[in-house]
Amino acid sequence: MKELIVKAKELFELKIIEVLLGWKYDEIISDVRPYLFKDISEIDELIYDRRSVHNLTNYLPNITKRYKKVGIVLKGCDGRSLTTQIVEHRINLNQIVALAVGCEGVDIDEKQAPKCDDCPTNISPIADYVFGEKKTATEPGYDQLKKIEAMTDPERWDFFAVEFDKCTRCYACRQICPLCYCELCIADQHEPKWIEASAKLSSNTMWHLTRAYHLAGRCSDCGECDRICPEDIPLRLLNNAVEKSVLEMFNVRAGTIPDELPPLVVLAKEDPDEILGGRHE
Amino acid sequence: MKMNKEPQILGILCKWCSYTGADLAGTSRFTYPANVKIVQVPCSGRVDPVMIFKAFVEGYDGVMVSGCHPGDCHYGTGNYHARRKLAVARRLLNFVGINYDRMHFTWISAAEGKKFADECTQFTQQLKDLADKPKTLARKELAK
Amino acid sequence: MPRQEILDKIKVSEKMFLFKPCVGSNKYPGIITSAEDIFPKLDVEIETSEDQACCGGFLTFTNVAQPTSTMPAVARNLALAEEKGLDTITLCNGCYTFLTEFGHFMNDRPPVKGVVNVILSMIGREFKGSQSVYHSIEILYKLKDKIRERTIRPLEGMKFATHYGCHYLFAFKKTAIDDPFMPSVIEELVRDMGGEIVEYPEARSCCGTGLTQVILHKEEISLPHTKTKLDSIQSVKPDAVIGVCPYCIAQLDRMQQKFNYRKIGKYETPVIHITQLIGLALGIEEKRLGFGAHAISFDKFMQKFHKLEKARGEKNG
Amino acid sequence: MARIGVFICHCGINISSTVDVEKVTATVKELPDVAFAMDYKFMCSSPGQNMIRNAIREHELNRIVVASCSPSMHLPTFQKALLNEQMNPYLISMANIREQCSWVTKDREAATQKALDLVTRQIKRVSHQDELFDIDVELHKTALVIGGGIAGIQAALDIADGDRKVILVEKSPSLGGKMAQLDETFPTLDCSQCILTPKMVEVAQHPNIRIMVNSTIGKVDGFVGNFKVTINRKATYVDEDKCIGCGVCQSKCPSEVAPNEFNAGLEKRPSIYIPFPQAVPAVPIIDPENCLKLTKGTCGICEKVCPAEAIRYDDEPKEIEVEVGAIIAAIGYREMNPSVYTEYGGNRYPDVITGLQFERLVSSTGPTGGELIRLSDGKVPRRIVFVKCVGSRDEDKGHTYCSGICCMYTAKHAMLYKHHVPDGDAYVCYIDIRSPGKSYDEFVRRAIEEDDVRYLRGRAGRIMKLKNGQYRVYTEDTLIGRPVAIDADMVVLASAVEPQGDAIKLAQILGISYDKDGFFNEAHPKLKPVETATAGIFLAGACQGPKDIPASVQQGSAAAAKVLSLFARDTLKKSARIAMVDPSACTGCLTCAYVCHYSAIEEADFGRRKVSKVISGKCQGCGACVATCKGSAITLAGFSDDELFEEIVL
Repeated sequence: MKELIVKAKELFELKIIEVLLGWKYDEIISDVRPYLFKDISEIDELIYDRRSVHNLTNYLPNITKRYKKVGIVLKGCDGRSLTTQIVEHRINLNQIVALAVGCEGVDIDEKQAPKCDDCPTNISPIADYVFGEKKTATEPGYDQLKKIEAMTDPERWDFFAVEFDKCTRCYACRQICPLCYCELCIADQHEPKWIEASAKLSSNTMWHLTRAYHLAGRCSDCGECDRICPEDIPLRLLNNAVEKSVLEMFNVRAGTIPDELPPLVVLAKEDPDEILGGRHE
Repeated sequence: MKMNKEPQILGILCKWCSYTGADLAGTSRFTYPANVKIVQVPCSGRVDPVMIFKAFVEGYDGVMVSGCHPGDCHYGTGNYHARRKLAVARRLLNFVGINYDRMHFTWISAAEGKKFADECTQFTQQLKDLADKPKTLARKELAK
Repeated sequence: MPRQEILDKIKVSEKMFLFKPCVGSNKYPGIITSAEDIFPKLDVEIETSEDQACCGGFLTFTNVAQPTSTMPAVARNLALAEEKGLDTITLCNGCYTFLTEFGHFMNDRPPVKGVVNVILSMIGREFKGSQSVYHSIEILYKLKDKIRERTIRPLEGMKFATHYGCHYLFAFKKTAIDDPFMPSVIEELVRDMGGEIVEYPEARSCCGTGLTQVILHKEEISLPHTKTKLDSIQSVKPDAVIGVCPYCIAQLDRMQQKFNYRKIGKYETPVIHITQLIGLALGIEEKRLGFGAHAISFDKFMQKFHKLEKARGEKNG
Repeated sequence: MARIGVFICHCGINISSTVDVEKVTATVKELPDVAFAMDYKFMCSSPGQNMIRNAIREHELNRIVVASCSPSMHLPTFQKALLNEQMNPYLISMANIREQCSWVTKDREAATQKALDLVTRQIKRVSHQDELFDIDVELHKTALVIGGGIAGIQAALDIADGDRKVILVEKSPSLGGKMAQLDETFPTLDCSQCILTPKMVEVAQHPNIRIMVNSTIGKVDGFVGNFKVTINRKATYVDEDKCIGCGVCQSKCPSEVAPNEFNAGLEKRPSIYIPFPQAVPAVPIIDPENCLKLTKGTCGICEKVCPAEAIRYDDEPKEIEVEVGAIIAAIGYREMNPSVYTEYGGNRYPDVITGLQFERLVSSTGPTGGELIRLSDGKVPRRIVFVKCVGSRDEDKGHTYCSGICCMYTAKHAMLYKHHVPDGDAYVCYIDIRSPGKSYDEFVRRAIEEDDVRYLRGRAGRIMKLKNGQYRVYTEDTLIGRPVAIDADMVVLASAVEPQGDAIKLAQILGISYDKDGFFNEAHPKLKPVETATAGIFLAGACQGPKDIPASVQQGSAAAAKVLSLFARDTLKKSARIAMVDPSACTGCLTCAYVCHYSAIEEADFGRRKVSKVISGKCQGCGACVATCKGSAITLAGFSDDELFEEIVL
């Protein structure tokens, strides 16, 4: 923490960065929140601890439009989002100074966030400076996911039908996601209406399937959609189901390798045909 | 529970190989169930999984996608891209309870009319053998 | 030409487990004693085990037992080294083949491994498949520089023919350290120790023991083959033939004696294991090399060696 | 407001026997937007087409649906009817109620229902179809031929004779390729150079052909009709305009160290050299790696002796940009180096040589002047063994494919041997004899029957050098089931045909696909054997797969015909069914560019943003980008989301 602040000050002093995206404690909400530090005098308020749950990369595209050099404090999952954002030309890497922290996990409601159990890289793959220790990656456990997988088809559908039915289509999941950035979301299109706007089971199903599919091989599992959902729909489950298939079939964990193309746009002549027909497992 | 009515199948076929293969099935008079409705696309690479999601939500019981065999794509590599996309979509749908067996992906060349007819017959039977599809149907919802 | 990518994978540890070949123990004890002596001289500590059994090869070769029944024996041998946390060095192509092949076989097939471990559990052991098995020639080739530096009795003036044996190079076409048709690892080692290599046409041929097992079956196929090979060796007049497999050595050595008795030729080329030869060059006590156990006498060989050594000594003052 | 006309065909009784056409017509009449519907016995016939035309006029139709056979059958026919009424030909849609309905369904009720369903879908679809206009693309009527072997020469000559300009690029210092190295050719045993050299001279003298030797392709941009190609010409250190080709320089050069490529490495060549006497152009080149002047700064003899003052030690590589309309890749093959075949000696035995080396050894322009002798001791080989399939049909060490030409050239070699050494023994170790071709099998039979070449069916296992200098070939005669050992004076390995070392690099530059071995892929194995999947790029010769001379020449001519038919037009018509990017919806993530097989998507500015843009001349309309774009910013004309949505959603 201390080193982080010292380095941040140094970067401001040397004019390497104009602004720094990090966290600070906000009296009003009595919690830690994302904050854009614009001046060296504010830096002492910079906080990074288990409350720093937010994925800051979501703000980067707009900030990099306004400032030429942006510092950002990155956890492992945020870094993976950044990797994909860079490959997809959302952000110019030259504008970024990445202060990667060796993430020890973050808390949601004073309990370790479930995503942290499945974390592949606790340090951002993109890092100019590293603070903290690198942990060896473990195979994701996907405990919750495996419970669902163990159910029968109708049981699974019954489970998701209840969850999808709750959705009010507030699109908080879309807004919070650093990788949901379409100029015109497919859900907002009128011609053709792939996803109807009203909140009913059929269109909600379309929305959630499409959202999960569009993140295939890209989702960094930052868990923000899951955290933000006002209806507590288990969105991470869908993301993880897709990411698990991507890992099993293409041996890719999204965002862990800089400059690597997302698996769904990779030309893979060598894929076995079994992935289209073979049974799961 | 077995299904009694004829399952509705959407067949999305690439123009160069599979659609021509389906034509050949006709020219050779191989019969197959009438419930397969064919949509022509230029290449299996054009198939967006959203189409498949939509098809299920709209009430189809099964979706069949076919393109040129790997290596034979008229556009060089479209079918390889399709393979990755559809493989992901297939597992995702299964995860929410729409069984793998409701999706059938295959490669049918312009010379494989027999194969096309056989695939349609088998797929229809496969869908009949499956338990009823989850009630995502838009039309049922309207009825409610 | 040795294959660099394979060589890179071979790890020489400070301490290794020496797996004693039965042909060595029974017929040529010098192979084992010399190996026990040379590795420490090359900074590799050697550990052996009294509990060690036959590699399992003999049982399978001779159709006494099915491969599946020998599997626990192999697993037990591998477990001995595993318990010590050591990688194994084998002195014989047969031991190498059986320990690696069966080891891989069990590792790749968890059900087989499970069954084997049930049997091993009865004697309180477990096969994990965590350690590697290397052929002695692989380790020695990796230690080539040390061998060159530490040679105190150079082999200058001595001529050698080489014989690699099918069950190392040919059986491991893709994973052995050298090309089966154009190997050069022994040659390089011998040249490093100052010796000379003579090439002979039948260098790539089998020693003959593999053909129907002369010990068990009739000799008609095996012996003519060995004779062709020996004739070819004889034609280039080496001082000795170098082998890396006691089984091949036994065939090439003892069949010479057999032919001599049967008066179908006169053969007198001694056959030496690479560890014995290195032992000689590194200055191991001569009786530890165990030349006395060989059917073809090493007398002429040693006489020439001593004579050359003496001549060199006088020359150098 | 769409006014749709629906025309339903009986196709004689082909459709009406299982589909109740009248019922379908009556039903679709009631559908919204349908202004007119009718059925007729033969819609494709002249009266049928006139009915469509009349209906368009009378009912002011602006969309047409024809329900009949497959669109691949008669879509162009009906489009013509629309064109005749000054209607855009993309405003029609066809329901396939014959091949995909009446012919595959027996039950009349089900068939009628299906036909109705199919027609309804097309009616819904057609109102979303827009007017589209085929794209006119200008073209440069110059062809680029890459590779100056026989296939490239043939292609260049045919195009040039068709009065179009050709640029012929060759990597080595002379045209001729592999054929120039051959002695005699099968199945007629006519001298290879005697039939090739006149063609080379013709190329050199042709006013429409520009030869660029010592050159390779650096970059290819653009698309059919409009390729921009960068050609890299390496430094040759000889001024080709001044050189008179006298050859004094090469006879005086003291640095004779490098292997002679033309003679397959059987002898050394000087460091300034004309590759072979009949070379075109007959201009020498300095090998900078071995030239004493260029490596050490000494010597300089060639400059002194050159009567034309053509030596330029300060020559530098050049980049030349050309614009062409079509490209023919004809880079040929190379002979596999059998060094991995350590069982055959791995190149260690001087008298175990490859097929191409044997060609040079018996050739009158070869290192021995055509005398067939062993290179080790100069003796005439009394017994020779030819080993076939070295590197072919061998998954383990070589290639899986059959090299195709070795059976024939080995028969030829054996014959040539017998003609040189009539009392010698020739053996051929073969797996199969593959000799399909005009007079080919007769040729092999002639080798066996008239020239007494002994064919042994079996793969040679090992070649061992004997003390007496002979080579013992261990093989098997599988027809009598016995192992055989032959002591021979010389062994010739029929080494495999494999792609040129830089084939894959060139394929990537050209943007064409290649197979697992590195041979270029044709667009269709049967129906488009000289086209590639990239429009405007064609293939000729062995770069597409192992080929003999006749086949290479055929393909050279075929590729030339394709180029000439392309150049017969002043502009190119490209289908309007291509992708378009809506820049306001595009986020500029460029993932579409990653999936584009044709590199048809580039980055463009849109206000302050970067967005994707489709290069309309390059796009072939596969739609992979459309399916990849998550924000639906790309539309594929003719297969847009709107149109497919209407077909999917009932």
